[in-house]
Amino acid sequence: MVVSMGVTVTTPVYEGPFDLLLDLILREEVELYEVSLLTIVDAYLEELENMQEYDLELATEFLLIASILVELKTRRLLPSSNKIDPDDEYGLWEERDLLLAKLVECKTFKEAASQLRALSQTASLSWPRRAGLEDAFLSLTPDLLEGVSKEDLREACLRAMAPRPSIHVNVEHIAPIKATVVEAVTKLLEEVPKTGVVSFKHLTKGLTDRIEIVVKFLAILELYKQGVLEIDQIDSFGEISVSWCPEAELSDMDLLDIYEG
Amino acid sequence: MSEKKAKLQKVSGVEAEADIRRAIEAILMVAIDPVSPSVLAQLFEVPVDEIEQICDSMVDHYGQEQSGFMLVHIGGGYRFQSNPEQAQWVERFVLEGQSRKLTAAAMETLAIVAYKQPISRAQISAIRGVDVEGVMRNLQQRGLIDEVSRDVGPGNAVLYGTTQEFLERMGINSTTDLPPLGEFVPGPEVVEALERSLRVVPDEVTISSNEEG
Amino acid sequence: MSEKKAKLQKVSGVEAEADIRRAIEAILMVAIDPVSPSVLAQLFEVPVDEIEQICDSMVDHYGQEQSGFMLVHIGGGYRFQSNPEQAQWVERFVLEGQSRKLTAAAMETLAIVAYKQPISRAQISAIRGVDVEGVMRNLQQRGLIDEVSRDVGPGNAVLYGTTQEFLERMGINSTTDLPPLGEFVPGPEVVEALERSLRVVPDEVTISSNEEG
Repeated sequence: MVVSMGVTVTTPVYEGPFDLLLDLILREEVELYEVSLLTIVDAYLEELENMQEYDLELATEFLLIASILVELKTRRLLPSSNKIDPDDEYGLWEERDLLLAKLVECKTFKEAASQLRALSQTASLSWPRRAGLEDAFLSLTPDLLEGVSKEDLREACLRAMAPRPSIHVNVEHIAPIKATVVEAVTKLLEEVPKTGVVSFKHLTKGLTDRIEIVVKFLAILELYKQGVLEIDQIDSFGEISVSWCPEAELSDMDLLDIYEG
Repeated sequence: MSEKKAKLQKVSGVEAEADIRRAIEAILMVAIDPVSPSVLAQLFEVPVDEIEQICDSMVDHYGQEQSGFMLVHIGGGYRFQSNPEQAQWVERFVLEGQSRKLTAAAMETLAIVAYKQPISRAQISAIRGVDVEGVMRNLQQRGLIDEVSRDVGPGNAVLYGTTQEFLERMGINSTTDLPPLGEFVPGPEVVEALERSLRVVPDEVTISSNEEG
Repeated sequence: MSEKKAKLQKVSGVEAEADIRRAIEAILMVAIDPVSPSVLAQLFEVPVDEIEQICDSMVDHYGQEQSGFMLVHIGGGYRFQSNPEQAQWVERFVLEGQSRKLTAAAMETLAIVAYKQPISRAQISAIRGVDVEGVMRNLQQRGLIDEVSRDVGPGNAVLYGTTQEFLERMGINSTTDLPPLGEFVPGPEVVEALERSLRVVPDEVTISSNEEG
């Protein structure tokens, strides 16, 4: 996902991962454990398409949510072992409680933020007097440039003109990204035609990082959107099966372009 | 009252409260930022609480005057401002609009800083669930937040707090004037809805356990 | 008088002279420079002589008020200013209360003007990423910068430059004596931030080339 820097889009709908989660949960009354990830991902991809410009920050925020969801659902989506470790189960509950606490906290500050906005809107109806000193008093003011050297001035100018790093998009908070969607797409294109129908579980075998699983999942979705792959999930929490779509004639480079565009 | 007057006369040479009022009015006319009671107290050599008393009665006085301006206690000091009722006219006169609006993300981050200060960037990230570096920088550049101290713990993380500018933008005198955070905690029905949506379906756990056995 | 009121109602929608007075008070309280009657006349869609009549009666009113400020007709306009009777307190406030150092924001703004003059306020805002109105006014009041020309482009924005006083205070003959900015060398913090944000790229480049090959 190479995206030119400095492109930031504020969308009225999503501002953070928990917001997104809140929106999806509250607005669509989504039962997190009953809905397939696909629904959420689809809603998100749709949102992306509606955006004027691709927003990497939003995309990475989404990856974060997706990774949380995947982790929460991992045991169902990927019943890699029939045995359920009681510790794992306990861990799942703990995680759920943590997520709930975070959602409640997030909602609290969302409300607080809207209150602050209301306060600042009221305050903005009143302008302060800023006329400052009358001419008669100006001679009294101290020499503001006392002790300021030419070099100080130069440094201040350079400081002011330095590119502001705030525009950079930081994806580090997700995890050091070892896997990329492009890579995953490439791999899938090699793998799936050979294997025929294959389970998501199989495709993600050996992946330990949740982010890698998310990336693989997004890659499958992307190929699904392009009509290259077919996805089937019979039960809500059933196995996802992935198969090659015989009619597909999309070149690899086209697909890479999608992610580099 | 006569005792206080005598004291004022003696200490500062200012004849009476009315004189202090006039002097404060003149000073507020030329000041660019809110003038704190302590600055005035020093200037007139009068206890701060007396200054505050005088200023507060001035706030009331201008409030009753029904004039186009008012005196407000804001950002830890006093200043003259236009009456909000005249906003439509002032708006048309002042070419430059108020500073640009904050995004929802910025506002939320600002709220967290306001209520949890002093707070580190990592702590805010943990609450918002995303990295807040860009947003924090933006807020700092706008002068709404600033580094206030360092964490004593390992790493000595920079701790942030809100600024005087923040108070002025919110139209309040101090962060204690903010409505208590408890007012914003979602009601039980919302919490319940969230909880329900996160509920692990018991059936499945059962099935899985059966499989195990 | 009743005829005039009717006219005001008709022309401006402002109900009465008292309403105009309040609006004028609000505007004059926040205006930086004296406001000319013609500007007010345009704003309220009321004849200039009526505005002058209203303003002159306001001048009288504040004159009788015995307050710390007054309304004066000066420089072709009206403005509020401190009452000369309070000059001693204003002087003490200026000498004792004002900070003696330029703020970082003021310093940066001054530096940009010095190196990039002539430059408009909007251009400086764009560089600094924040509104610079207040800072610019302060620098202008202190005689360090001034309006030097107007942009020939649309809008004819006012362009600012540094003053003779600035040169004298800096001890230089001309702004060409300022050390050259040179090639911009970003600080370590900027480099780090950029590097971090670009970290994902190399991997992908490799993958893409592999794919091609």
